[in-house]
Amino acid sequence: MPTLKIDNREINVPAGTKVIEAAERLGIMIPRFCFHPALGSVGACRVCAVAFTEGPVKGIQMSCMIDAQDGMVVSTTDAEAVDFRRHVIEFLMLNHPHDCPVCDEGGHCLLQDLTVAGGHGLRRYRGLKRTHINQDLGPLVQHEMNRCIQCYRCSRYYQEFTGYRDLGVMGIGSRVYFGRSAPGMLESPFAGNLIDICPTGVYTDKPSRYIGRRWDYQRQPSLCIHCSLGCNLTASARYRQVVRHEARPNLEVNGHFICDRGRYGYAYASIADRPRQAMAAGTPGPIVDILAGAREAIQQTVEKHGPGSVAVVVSPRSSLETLAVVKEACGQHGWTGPAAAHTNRQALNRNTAVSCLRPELAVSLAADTEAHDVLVIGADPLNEAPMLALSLRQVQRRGGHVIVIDPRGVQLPFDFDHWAVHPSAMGAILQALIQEIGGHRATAPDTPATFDITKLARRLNASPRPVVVCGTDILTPHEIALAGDLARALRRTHKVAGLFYTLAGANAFAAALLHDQPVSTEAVLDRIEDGGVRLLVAVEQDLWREFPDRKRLQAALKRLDHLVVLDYVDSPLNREAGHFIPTQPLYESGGHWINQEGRLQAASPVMAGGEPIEITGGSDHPPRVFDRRIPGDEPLAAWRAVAALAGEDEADPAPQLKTALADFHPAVNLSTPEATGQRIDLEAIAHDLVESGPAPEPAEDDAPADAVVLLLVDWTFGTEPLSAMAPALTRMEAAPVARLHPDEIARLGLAEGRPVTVSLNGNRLTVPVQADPRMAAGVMAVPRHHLLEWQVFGETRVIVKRSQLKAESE
Amino acid sequence: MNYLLGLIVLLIKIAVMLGGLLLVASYLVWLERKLLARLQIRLGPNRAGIFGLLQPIADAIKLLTKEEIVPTAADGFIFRLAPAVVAVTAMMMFAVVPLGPDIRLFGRSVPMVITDLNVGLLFVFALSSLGVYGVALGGWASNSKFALLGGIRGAAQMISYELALGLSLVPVVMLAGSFSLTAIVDAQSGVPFIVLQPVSFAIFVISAMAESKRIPFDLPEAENELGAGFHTEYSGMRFGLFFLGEYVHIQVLGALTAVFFLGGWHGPWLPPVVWLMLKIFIVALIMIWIRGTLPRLRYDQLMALGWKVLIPVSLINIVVTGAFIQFAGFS
Amino acid sequence: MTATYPQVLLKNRKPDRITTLSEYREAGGYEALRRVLTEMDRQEVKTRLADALLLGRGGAGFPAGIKVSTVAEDAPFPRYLVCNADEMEPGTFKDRVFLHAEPHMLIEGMALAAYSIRASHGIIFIRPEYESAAKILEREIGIARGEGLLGERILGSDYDFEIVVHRSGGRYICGEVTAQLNALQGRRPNPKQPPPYATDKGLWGLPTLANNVETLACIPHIVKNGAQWFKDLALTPEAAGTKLFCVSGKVNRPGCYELPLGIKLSEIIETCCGGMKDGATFKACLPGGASTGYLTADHYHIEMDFDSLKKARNRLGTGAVMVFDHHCCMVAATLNLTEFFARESCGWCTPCREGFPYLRDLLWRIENGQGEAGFIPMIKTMCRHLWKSYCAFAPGGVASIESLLMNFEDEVMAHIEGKGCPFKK
Amino acid sequence: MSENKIKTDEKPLKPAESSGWSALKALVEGFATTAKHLARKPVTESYPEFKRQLPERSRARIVLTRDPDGRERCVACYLCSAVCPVSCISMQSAEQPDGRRYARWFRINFGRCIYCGLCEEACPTSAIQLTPDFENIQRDILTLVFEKKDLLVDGCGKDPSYNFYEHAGVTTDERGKGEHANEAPPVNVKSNLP
Amino acid sequence: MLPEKLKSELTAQIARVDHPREMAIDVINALQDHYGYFSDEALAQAADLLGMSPLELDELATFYTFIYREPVGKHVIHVCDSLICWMEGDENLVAHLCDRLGIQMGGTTADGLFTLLPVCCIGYCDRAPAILVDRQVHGPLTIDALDRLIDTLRENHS
Repeated sequence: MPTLKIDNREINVPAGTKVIEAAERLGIMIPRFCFHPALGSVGACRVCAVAFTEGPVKGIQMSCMIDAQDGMVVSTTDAEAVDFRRHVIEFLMLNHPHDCPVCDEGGHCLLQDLTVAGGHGLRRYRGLKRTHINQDLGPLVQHEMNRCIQCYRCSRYYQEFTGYRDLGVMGIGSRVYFGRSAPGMLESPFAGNLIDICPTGVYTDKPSRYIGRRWDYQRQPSLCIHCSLGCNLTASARYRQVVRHEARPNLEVNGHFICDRGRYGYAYASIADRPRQAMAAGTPGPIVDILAGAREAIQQTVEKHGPGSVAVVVSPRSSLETLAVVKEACGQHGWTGPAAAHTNRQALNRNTAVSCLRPELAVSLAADTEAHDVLVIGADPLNEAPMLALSLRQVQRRGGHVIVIDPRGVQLPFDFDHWAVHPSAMGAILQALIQEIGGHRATAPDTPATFDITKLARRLNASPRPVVVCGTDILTPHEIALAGDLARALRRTHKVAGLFYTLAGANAFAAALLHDQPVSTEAVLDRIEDGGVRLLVAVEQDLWREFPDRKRLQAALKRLDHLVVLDYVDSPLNREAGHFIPTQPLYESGGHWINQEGRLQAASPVMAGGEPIEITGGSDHPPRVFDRRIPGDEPLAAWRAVAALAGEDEADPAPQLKTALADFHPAVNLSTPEATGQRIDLEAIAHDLVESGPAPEPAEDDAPADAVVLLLVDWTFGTEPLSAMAPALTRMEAAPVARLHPDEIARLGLAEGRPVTVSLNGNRLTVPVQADPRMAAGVMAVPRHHLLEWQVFGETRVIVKRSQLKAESE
Repeated sequence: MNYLLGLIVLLIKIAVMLGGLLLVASYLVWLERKLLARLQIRLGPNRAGIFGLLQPIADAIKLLTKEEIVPTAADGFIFRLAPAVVAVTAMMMFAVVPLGPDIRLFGRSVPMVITDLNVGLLFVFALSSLGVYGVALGGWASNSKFALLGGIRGAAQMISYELALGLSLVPVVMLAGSFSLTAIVDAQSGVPFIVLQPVSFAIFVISAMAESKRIPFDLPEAENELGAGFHTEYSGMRFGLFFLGEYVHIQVLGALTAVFFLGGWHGPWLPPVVWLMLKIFIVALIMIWIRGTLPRLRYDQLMALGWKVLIPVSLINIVVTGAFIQFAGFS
Repeated sequence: MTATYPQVLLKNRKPDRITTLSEYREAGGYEALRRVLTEMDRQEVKTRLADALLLGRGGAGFPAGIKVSTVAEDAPFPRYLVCNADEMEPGTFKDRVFLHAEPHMLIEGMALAAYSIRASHGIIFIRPEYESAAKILEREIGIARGEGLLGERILGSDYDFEIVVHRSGGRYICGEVTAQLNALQGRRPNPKQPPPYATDKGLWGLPTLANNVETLACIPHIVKNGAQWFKDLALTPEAAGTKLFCVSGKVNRPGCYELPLGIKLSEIIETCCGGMKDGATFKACLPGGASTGYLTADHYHIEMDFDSLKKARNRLGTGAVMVFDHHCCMVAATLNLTEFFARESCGWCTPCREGFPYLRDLLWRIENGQGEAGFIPMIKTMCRHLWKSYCAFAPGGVASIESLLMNFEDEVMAHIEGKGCPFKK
Repeated sequence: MSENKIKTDEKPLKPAESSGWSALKALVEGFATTAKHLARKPVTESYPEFKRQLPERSRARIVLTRDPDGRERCVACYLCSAVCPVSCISMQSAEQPDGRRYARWFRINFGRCIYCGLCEEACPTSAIQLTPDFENIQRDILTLVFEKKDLLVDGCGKDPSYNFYEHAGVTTDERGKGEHANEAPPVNVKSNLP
Repeated sequence: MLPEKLKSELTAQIARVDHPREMAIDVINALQDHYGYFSDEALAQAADLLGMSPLELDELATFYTFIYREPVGKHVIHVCDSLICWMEGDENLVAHLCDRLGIQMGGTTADGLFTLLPVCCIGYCDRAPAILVDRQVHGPLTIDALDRLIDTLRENHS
């Protein structure tokens, strides 16, 4: 713990801390451009020069390059250092264009700040300004090379940090150029972070280009709800429109970055067809009347058919507040539900994962990067939870190793081992691994010789810090429980083994805490079909878009007496519903979410809500009608609407919310502010929530030889329903295709590039075929793409016989 | 019957007096603005009627019709009460000012004063001290820092100058031998006290101007420091009452100066009331002139003047007057 | 003329061809290697190098013996030896002359150096302009391998050593050792500030020893003849060995001469190079390539070795003596050098990347009559700040500018006051 | 530090000047001065009857000027709205097809404006300017909300030659990279030149 | 397209080394020799051969003097413009060359024979002024000698 003196103030820092960081701890902000906490120091920009007056290092030195050592005396205000820094700024400004007024970085530009702070105001250089031709880097990132100050942050971030290799630095000397070899879309789904990381306006946010200045934005800490990782971000809104997301550093979760899905997925909150009008059977009306009507319908149903005839489905994306109020309402009134998963398997998967996640095993996303070896089972990080891939990249950068066991053609931006095994073999492999780790010789499961389980077990056993990452989408509950057993087995020999599940839905963890016995929409539909349920309340759950069997859903809804929909996205169900109540997305309601590791996090409301001025004004100036009411401000926070449906028409449902949150689950404690940002009490979750005993696999194991397992899978862009509404991301989406191993295509008599029609349960789905040599044999992966009517199979993992596949001739 | 008649006469007197006061006050505003403008080579009000003569009426209408705002944080009752205190005390002071010798009406002797109190002078003092409550409470009740500062300044200033004011009149009382204003006027039927007591006169005028918060003693208002001081938060007719109070106060001041030092209604040729009016008018003119000429004192200068100059000088003056009366046998 | 000085590296130099392997062996070549492999141990080679006070001939003058011993005994394998033949310092061509004369001396030197650190891979990093030298080296390496002097089990010992020739794409910065290592790894040749040092974590994170051609070529002689012999070669007591001086510019016989360290500058110009051209008078010279400062007539008799020049606040650098006569405009010469540095800056750090174009602009203005007196303090401050850049490139680059302002301020002022170059009129 | 002392014009008073007599004299002089003014003709000019030509830099109604080539100068950089102490300026920036940034709408609420001129000072493109035209009184306060069409004028106003895009280095339909004032031709990173 | 022979040769060379990256410059040089310059096509092929991304190769290719990312003539004339050659009058040579070939520095003659490029010191200061034609050095040069050189090169092609 070296002690040094900076500007006459003493500080004690851990060994290996750079002087610039030590100064930061004292609140002294030494200027920097190339230095970034996530990227480390390279000493390129030279603007962090300080004077070392005494100690092991002397003279003017770069504070980012020097480790704090005992006895150092540092002056950040030394005349020579200040003059040098001023000159560095002058050097950087020689060629910087005079375009701050039209630069989107203006107002939060590090170069602007340091130019003013450094005292460079007068241009002495009389030469010409260097210019550069810009590149089109795709729909997300705007490029303006003239502004570049050559700090090398972008190329270092892009190549070293994310592992993508299509953006870098070319040329030499003062003519270096940061960009791609040829203009084109950036390949990395983390490219948006270039915008945050660039200290000036070379990379700016394209979707929010020319929208406004940061000082005008309403900015609040928010969360990403486009996957279960719960990345922290700062949301900006202007004129009642969410216009921008930026990564909010949280060193325990997402570090300094977020993925592009999270960064650009916000458009659903402000698009023109977002429903803002309460409706009764498609006819708009005042929201109080509609709420009263819905409440009356519920009361009538309860009176006629009993309380169990009312069922509630809720989304695992909804806030903890909504889940809590829904749970309270169901509990109090004896309604069926709430269901917060589509199929029974999904519900069971989620609850199994949550119950397996013991406090001593759970690791955070950031802690993942500390791992030495990561075993990824049944997860496709880049597609399901992109930031996990970035985290794994850091594992690899630090010399760690990543092994992925997954039937899909998993791709990651670094070298890793991929065992493309058939889904049915996963359980056997896991069991064998557990045995091997326990020191027992396992009976080798039926897998190719390249997948050497003994070697892998040895490797994991020898690893000082292994982590098991497990997906919950394509696996079975049994396999998910096995992943937990594997982590426990590793922990027996190692003190710091970790377990990391990805879940479906931003608040899936909280959804798992709704019941001991999970209820799924599938089960609710069963009840509807047998006449037990007569009224359905869908809370922020767009069944039409997300339930995996649309035909069955529609038939079931027809049997209902009444449908009440509460949602903030447009859906045909909204108009079919007996009562539709518009709700607020998290930017308006705020709320709490529990991410997949059990971390409770809060999002603040960013704005009051209402129709964006751009829409109200028809993209012209705002209307010249001046009124106290904001047009389109009807939507309510979902928990308020639910409280109104369930409660006694109280004016203020806040006390109701308070009791609902307090009763939600013993593990979740919202009473102290410190609890937010921390992991909830995993110990308080019933360990035997789901039995994890060795359940033999049914159907799939005895799958006929001429069948494939069809998996509905996620893609980085295009499958997550909310982000799929973002116009900025549509160009990033690949067209939906079914991916199979080339041999499989041949075996099934299909042709690459040609469509195939899958017929199952009387439903059909036609989708082009794409060969992917990374896929496991016997598997077909179809994305839940918004351009594809994939809602046909009733399950996300089904067995398709060869006879049920038909090659189409275009 | 007699009693009733007296009441009627009293009411008439009050009505006439109040009417006159208010009318004069409003035109005093006009006069001040006009005169001040000329002192500063400007035109002054000139749009409402010829020479802007209708300006006071326009102002009155404006003030009466304006929205009255009570700040949310203000103490509503006191806030509403304060302007009335200022205006009422100023007007009540006129109750003891004699406008002339008694006249005979319907065979009765009607004094040209609403009530000739034998402690008239004390009454005047009492009321003028009471007036400061309006300022201090208004400033406090506004719950605004400027107003509060103005109110405190007003109170402090009033306390400081009340002393000098009182002491300056002791020689007058000594000379007149009475607290009744009528008696004081009568005592000056020969020589007005200004001749006998120039020092007292000077102290009285200065202190009285400070009492009425006029330039150069307008620290409680001090536009450029405190916005408008104690009445920053006031609007509409409540503000108007403060305003009215000030101008009534000017008249009171003029009247008291006339009564105490200028011989009241005494004067040749003209009727007594006219004389008195003339004297009040002259005092008012001089005050306007002062306003148009002198800058505002600094707060420490204000205090120094009051405590270090006026009070000692008036004390000395009392001693000198007393000695003079004692030894010169003057009565 | 050259005969009057002891010749070591260029003793067998032929005017038009290289010394062949057989000729080299006849003259005692590969004797040192044989003795080392059979008789001496590694430590003794290291000791002799350290005792000989052999200073790096590539420009920095870092003691080669110390560098060799910084490769830790327990460092991982394989270890690399890099021979820097990327001689891009303007005015320097000694390696070219040497490689076209004595390729085997280098090969032997590399084998010896590699042996001392137990390196198995030798890489000669050569600039693209020396394509002919690269071809010669490749050919001669093949011949040496055929003779068992390279490759597996050299001269029957259990020592393996292989040399490959790596052609650069051509950039001055590649001469900087860390940049060179980056270049060898197929990365952008930006310098990399130590730590880690190359001898610790160099090529592919493994220990790497990098030396100049001339330095490596001295090793066989030191090993063979001993440290004292090497030290005695020099004329001044602090210096050791001979040095290849490349003399160019306004002298009658420009060329590369092997001369003892400590020889007087005047002697080089007058005795070796036949004096100044056309009876011109000596005005200044750069003693060691473009990244050293000017030596004026005051220093005409200075002893050319590392220490003496250091005392004169200059550097011996690569020993490339560039001579200017009284017709030469020093501002224009410095502008040319600055142009070179502006062009060759790798673009990594700010002061160097932006400072040199700025300085070039100011010097260009002075040279072309747009100068102002205010430029001089600006240039001085900027030069001072360029010393704080990332690698040694910028301090070298501003050496000429700083010495221009120190020694020829009158000439600069004449440009400014006369609104143009007095030499052009 | 002594050189940092605030300089004032205040001269130390001589003893004679600080005496009571001189104070009295000053008092009398003051009263005499104002008294003399009574007799002077007022300097006031009656406004609607007499309209004085105001200096160019007097601050009243705000306009948006145009470039010398007739294009809108405003690039909607939001500096004026940021600096406005009463928040009376609002706008929405957007991109024109030619790459220029412009104000899709621009609104000044003159009901709020205090004509302080800070917006003009902040404007980097000389677009927003205050004019001497102060006769901007409306009976309906909502008519004091000016939109862009009400604000835009023809002409350059006070800075007749300035054209922001000439200096910004931004590609527009008129000029590309390296074609503006004081710009070197764009760097060709693939050039063979060293 | 890349001839199969060259391709297999390069593949073999790359296979011999531990890290394909270290062969980057050699592969670039080989492809440049084949195509005349390091074209985008060559870039893509080199990237394929080396398992690098085109950008990673471009990062290198644009760094070095002797890698031509733009088309060049049959003969690339590099004129040394560093100190000694400048002192010996390279400016006259350049002016003459530009005049004679009708191109500017960096340009290529219309017949595609010559490309004129400046180069920093090529290490032939004892033979200044010197130029490099197809990596062959010529110097010390006079204008006459230069003319003869150009003529010879021209004749060789006609």
